[in-house]
Amino acid sequence: QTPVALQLSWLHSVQFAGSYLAVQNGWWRDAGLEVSLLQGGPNAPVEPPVVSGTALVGISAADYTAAAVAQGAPFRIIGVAMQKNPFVIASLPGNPIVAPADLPGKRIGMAVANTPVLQALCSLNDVDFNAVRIVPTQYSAQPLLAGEVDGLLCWETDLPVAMAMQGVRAQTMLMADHGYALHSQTYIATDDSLANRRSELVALMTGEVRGWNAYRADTDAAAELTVAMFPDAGMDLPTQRLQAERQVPLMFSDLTDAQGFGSWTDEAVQANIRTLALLGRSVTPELWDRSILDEVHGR
Amino acid sequence: MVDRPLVPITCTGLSKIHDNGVMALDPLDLTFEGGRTIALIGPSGCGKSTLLRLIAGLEQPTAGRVSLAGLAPAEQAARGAIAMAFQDPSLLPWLTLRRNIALARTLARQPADPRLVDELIGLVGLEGFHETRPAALSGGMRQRAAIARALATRPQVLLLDEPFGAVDELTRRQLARDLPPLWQPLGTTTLLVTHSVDEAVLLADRIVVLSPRPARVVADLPVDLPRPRPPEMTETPEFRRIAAQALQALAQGVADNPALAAQ
Amino acid sequence: MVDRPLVPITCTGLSKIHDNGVMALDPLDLTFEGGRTIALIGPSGCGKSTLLRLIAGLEQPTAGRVSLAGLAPAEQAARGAIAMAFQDPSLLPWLTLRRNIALARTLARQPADPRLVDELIGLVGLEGFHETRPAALSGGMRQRAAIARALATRPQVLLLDEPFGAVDELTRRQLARDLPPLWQPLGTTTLLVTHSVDEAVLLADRIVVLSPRPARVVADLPVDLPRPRPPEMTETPEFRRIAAQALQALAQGVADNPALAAQ
Amino acid sequence: MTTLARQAGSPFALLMLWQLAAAATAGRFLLAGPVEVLAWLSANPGLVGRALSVTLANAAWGFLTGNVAAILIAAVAMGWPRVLPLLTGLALVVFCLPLIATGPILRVMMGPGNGPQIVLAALAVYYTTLIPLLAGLRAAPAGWFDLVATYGRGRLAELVHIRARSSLPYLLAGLQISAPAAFLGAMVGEFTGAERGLGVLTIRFARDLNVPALWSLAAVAAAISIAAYLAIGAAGKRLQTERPPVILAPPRLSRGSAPDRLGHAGLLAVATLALWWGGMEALGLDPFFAKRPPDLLAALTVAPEAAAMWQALLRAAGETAAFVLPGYAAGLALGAGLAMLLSLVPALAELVTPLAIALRSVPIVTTAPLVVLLLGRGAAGTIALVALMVFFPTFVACQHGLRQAPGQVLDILRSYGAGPLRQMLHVRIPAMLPAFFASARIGVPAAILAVTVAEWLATGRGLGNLMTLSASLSDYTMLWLTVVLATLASILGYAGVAWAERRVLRVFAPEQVDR
Ligand SMILES: Nc1ncnc2c1ncn2[C@@H]1O[C@H](COP(=O)(O)OP(=O)(O)OP(=O)(O)O)[C@@H](O)[C@H]1O
Ligand SMILES: Nc1ncnc2c1ncn2[C@@H]1O[C@H](COP(=O)(O)OP(=O)(O)OP(=O)(O)O)[C@@H](O)[C@H]1O
Ligand SMILES: Cc1ncc(C[n+]2csc(CCO)c2C)c(N)n1
Ligand SMILES: [Mg+2]
Ligand SMILES: [Mg+2]
Repeated sequence: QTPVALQLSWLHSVQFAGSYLAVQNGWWRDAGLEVSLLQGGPNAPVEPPVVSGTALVGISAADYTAAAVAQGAPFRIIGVAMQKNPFVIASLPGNPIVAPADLPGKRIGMAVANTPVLQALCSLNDVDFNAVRIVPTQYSAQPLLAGEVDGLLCWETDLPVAMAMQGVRAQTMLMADHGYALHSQTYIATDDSLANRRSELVALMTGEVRGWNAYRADTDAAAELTVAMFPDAGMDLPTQRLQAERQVPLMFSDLTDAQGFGSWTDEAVQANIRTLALLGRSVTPELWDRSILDEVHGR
Repeated sequence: MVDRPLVPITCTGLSKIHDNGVMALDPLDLTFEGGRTIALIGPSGCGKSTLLRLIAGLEQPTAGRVSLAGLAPAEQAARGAIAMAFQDPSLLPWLTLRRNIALARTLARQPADPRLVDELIGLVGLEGFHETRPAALSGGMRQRAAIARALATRPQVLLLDEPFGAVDELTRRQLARDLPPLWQPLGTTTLLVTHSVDEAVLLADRIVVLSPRPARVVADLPVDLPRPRPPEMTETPEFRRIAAQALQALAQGVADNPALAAQ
Repeated sequence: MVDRPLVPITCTGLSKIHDNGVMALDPLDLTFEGGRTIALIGPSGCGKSTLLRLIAGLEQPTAGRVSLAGLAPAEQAARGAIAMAFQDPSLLPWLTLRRNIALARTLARQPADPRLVDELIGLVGLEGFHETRPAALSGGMRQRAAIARALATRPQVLLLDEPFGAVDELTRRQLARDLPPLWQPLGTTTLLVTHSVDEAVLLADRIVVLSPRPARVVADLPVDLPRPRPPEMTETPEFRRIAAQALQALAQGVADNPALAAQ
Repeated sequence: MTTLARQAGSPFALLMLWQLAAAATAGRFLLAGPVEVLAWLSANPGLVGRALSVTLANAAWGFLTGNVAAILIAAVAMGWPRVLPLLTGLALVVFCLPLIATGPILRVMMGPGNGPQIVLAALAVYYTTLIPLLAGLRAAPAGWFDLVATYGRGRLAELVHIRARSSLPYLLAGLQISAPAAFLGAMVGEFTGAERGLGVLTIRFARDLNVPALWSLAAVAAAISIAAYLAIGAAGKRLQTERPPVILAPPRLSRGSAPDRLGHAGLLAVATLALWWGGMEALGLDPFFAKRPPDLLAALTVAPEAAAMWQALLRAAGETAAFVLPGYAAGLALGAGLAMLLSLVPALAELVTPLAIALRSVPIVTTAPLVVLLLGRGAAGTIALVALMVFFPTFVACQHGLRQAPGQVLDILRSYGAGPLRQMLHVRIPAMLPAFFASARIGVPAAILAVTVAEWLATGRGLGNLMTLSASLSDYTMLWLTVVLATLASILGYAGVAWAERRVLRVFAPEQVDR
């Protein structure tokens, strides 16, 4: 058994249920891997452990990866979990934001680090970014519910789900539907690993693919497994179920049906490169490396 | 100034048992006439300081009461009527000599009086040390500063706890000559705890001799010597007679105490 | 025990100017014979404590040097040869009386000696207060505790800075009788700063009278009275003659000082 | 009223206030009252119990190691005073390191276990104990040291026989400051990727809008911290029987001169660089996120975007300075003012102290929405957040300091009928100054760390924002530059406080100066 680590990008939740299913079903163990899943958190960036080799693979996002590469990190994207970027602008039905054109004059709460994201969305849709008021918010939807902001920049699967569980049906505008093409939950590994630890990478990704396929087959079961595996994490089942359900359209598509979980097209890469350019990043298609997934899917 | 009312001190059934069970005062009944100087002498540890602290309102008696012209000590203290020089000088370390003395007037809510402060500093022989802080004064100098402070408010009740303990014999005589004129014309009731029998006779109108702990009155001697009493008076037979009486009472008090006599 | 070498003390050209510019000692040359008791008397603030502190190595002289049997003060201190009773008792408030005294032996790296500690407590009249902390002792009791502590190491050099200042006359006489036998047979060189001329004559082999600040030697009087010297001896003509000499020298020193005389 | 009823009165009043505040903000997902909290806790005892046991154990280890380290450093500094400036300087530098920079390094070094949480808890406390302890180790009358010196014994004997004991009141203040800080440190340490604990649950429940759960965690953290604080206080009371002495210490000519201090600064700079660079090399940390001094130097000089770097840094620093100074001053004033108030009106203590501890032990992410609601995200809110995070050490230290007023001197005042107010003015405040300045030294780096958190939470400006931004962009060069800048600011501020302290304490507590 070879011990390897997979660095998750956030606290445990169905966001990573595919990995839990792989553990649960022994798909990694059978492939000779002993995988530890390293939890993330607000002060636990993904990139450092991957650079230092503490984690073989990390779950990042194309913008984060591009930034790290610009800083000299030798990363490649070897899989794409979220075909559609999960960012939305969430708003309340009484004061909805349904299209980018609704943004000017609105107060949008977000982690300030995400400012470029909104900027990119505005320029993609010819909206005056300077007319949008950014309010720094962090962990919760409370400022929206308290009327402190008109919209929240957040994940479709995160704060809107929490609001729904509190009985608030929030309006969400998925940024991916308005030109914001950016791969999220991307699997990253270093050039060095790609050169020297291929078999481990293949085994790891094989487990992921099998896990996520199982997830798609029964999201409720995935949610139940998630809650059962981490009884101390304070998750509740209905929330995880709803999140699991909402995640599906972001992760699975005709493309994944045809080519398997984690795949991407050359067109998607070009679209990502254009979005990244708006974010001030210039990358080449070489950032994406298909070779591991090809092996996984026996291509 | 002289027409202030005199403040007699009455202790009725006064007793004090400290937290640790040490009985410092047995029921004690004593009256000190207003405007007079009374010396208290008694063996070390008999309760003299305790008595003064009770009179100043710094401690509460276990039983009995102290009355200063009908008022409780705290009430007289609040009027600024009391001043005390402790056995241990207790100057404020961060204030200069001058400000330490001036502080007494502030605390007693009396107007500042730099002239008086300077005069007192001169009288206790600390000329030139106005701006010196206590840490740079010698032991005897600190004690003299504390006396000056006690006099700075022209108190109606003056409690002096061994004020000259750290002062040399010569300075002591000089102080014994120079200081009483400061308070006697004011009708100040002065209680003077002292270890020196001669000093008691020289300064007081009356000497109360206390027994070892718990203090009882062993002797209550009037001192009828004329004033002023120059240092030479200590050699007169009348003076020596009273001193001898006091010393003998002191010795008697110790001998009467079975516990101590056994030691 | 008696065959320890005597430690004479030599001060050569000793002078001390404090940080604030106060000159506490002018060049002073003095020798104290080993094994004798020498009393130092002088007006308050003249530099007696400063001299003792220089001899104990607590301060560095501005000029000149102190030699204790050829060694520097710090060297003798490190041998545990010195003990000092300070003007202010400086007991550690968190230690009981017994432990305060025992601490001296620990500091001097001497083996614990509970018997000696108990004996000293008895001798200074503090029987029954072994486990009492300083805060619950009276002023005089604390001072006696400090004397006991100074004696606890059976020092070769004993520096007593007004050890009886806060003690009543009777207790004082008793201490003056009981304590010297503790150190005299040991060949201890004892320097006794005192304010009481009688005490000086009663205890010392020699009396050094100092002038006002900066201290100079005004008189150096041998005391040839026989030992033991019972309290009654204070009334003998020979005793009174020496006492009068000392007092006169003290007065002389003050009068000679133009600055002070002008006051 | 019986004493029992009186003792129960204040906690009851506190709970009532809390419930009222919760009722007033009902429906806004801000605050849950004690009733909801109790209900949630009784419905989830296992979950809370398990999380608490993890966090509490980490906090306890951090508390222990941090304080032992502080005591050891202080002891070394007392025994060998020449290293004191270097030791306190390094201690300050280490304390200045923000979680955002240390978190990833600790996680990479120590793995997924409890190591980082314990280290972060220890880092949160060692400094707040060290500084008051150093003041306490000096707070003794010169006469006690003379006693030791007459027996020819040196610094070690002083330390063992005098300082160890006479410093207790100050050590106690340090430990009481530490108690909530250790707990909070352990909780916040969990943000770096820990699997279990109250901190992990806090993020979870904040995102889930589970307000009763969020405030239940806050209540548990506060309760534990209050209990630890009170236990330390009670233990201290049993040790502290005697009245504080009058501390007479002879005035000294200043020994440290300006060139000396420059020398110390130079030595500190060299030692810091050596430890930083050497440490990173020795641990083999990847230069991608563990930047070495030359990397930063290059970025500021030869790199093509050096000018932009400078500009970004200086602009952020300017924005931060505008908040940190008033926040620091407000925190000191609040802490000292509250301590004085409680000394004058002791009955208020039972109401104010638990609240103060709670504010210090509850993660800012829980309380920030309340502050923002009351004061907004502008200057007032940010300054308030900084003040809230700074005031606690000052509050505790000043309370202990006020109790250091010498009993004999207070007696003098009482014999003149001076009441509590004049005792405060003439004796307690002067006696408090060493403790106050100790807390002012603590407050400098604390304020700078606090403002970076507040900026990230509330304003989105300044160094705090630059730090988070750089971290999310993997711009570790910029991140470390901001860390260096914040550290330099702390050192400068600290030197300023030390300068003022020397002037004031030379008069009020010369024993504290130039040892
Ligand atoms: N705070 C205290 N707690 C307990 N016992 C105390 C306290 N203060 C004094 N005592 C005890 O009370 C007794 C009387 O003390 P007090 O200070 O009144 O004596 P004194 O007559 O002033 O003695 P001295 O002449 O030595 O100053 C002593 O036995 C002392 O031990
Ligand atoms: N630490 C100090 N700094 C400055 N001046 C000092 C210091 N200690 C003492 N002095 C000054 O030195 C002089 C001598 O002081 P010292 O304590 O030696 O006097 P002393 O003879 O012991 O007096 P006393 O009999 O009053 O105790 C005094 O004028 C005093 O003000
Ligand atoms: C709901 C939700 N919010 C934030 C993150 C955090 N995150 C998203 S991508 C990424 C990579 C950066 O290193 C990180 C940390 C998450 N995973 N899920
Ligand atoms: Mg007394
Ligand atoms: Mg002296």
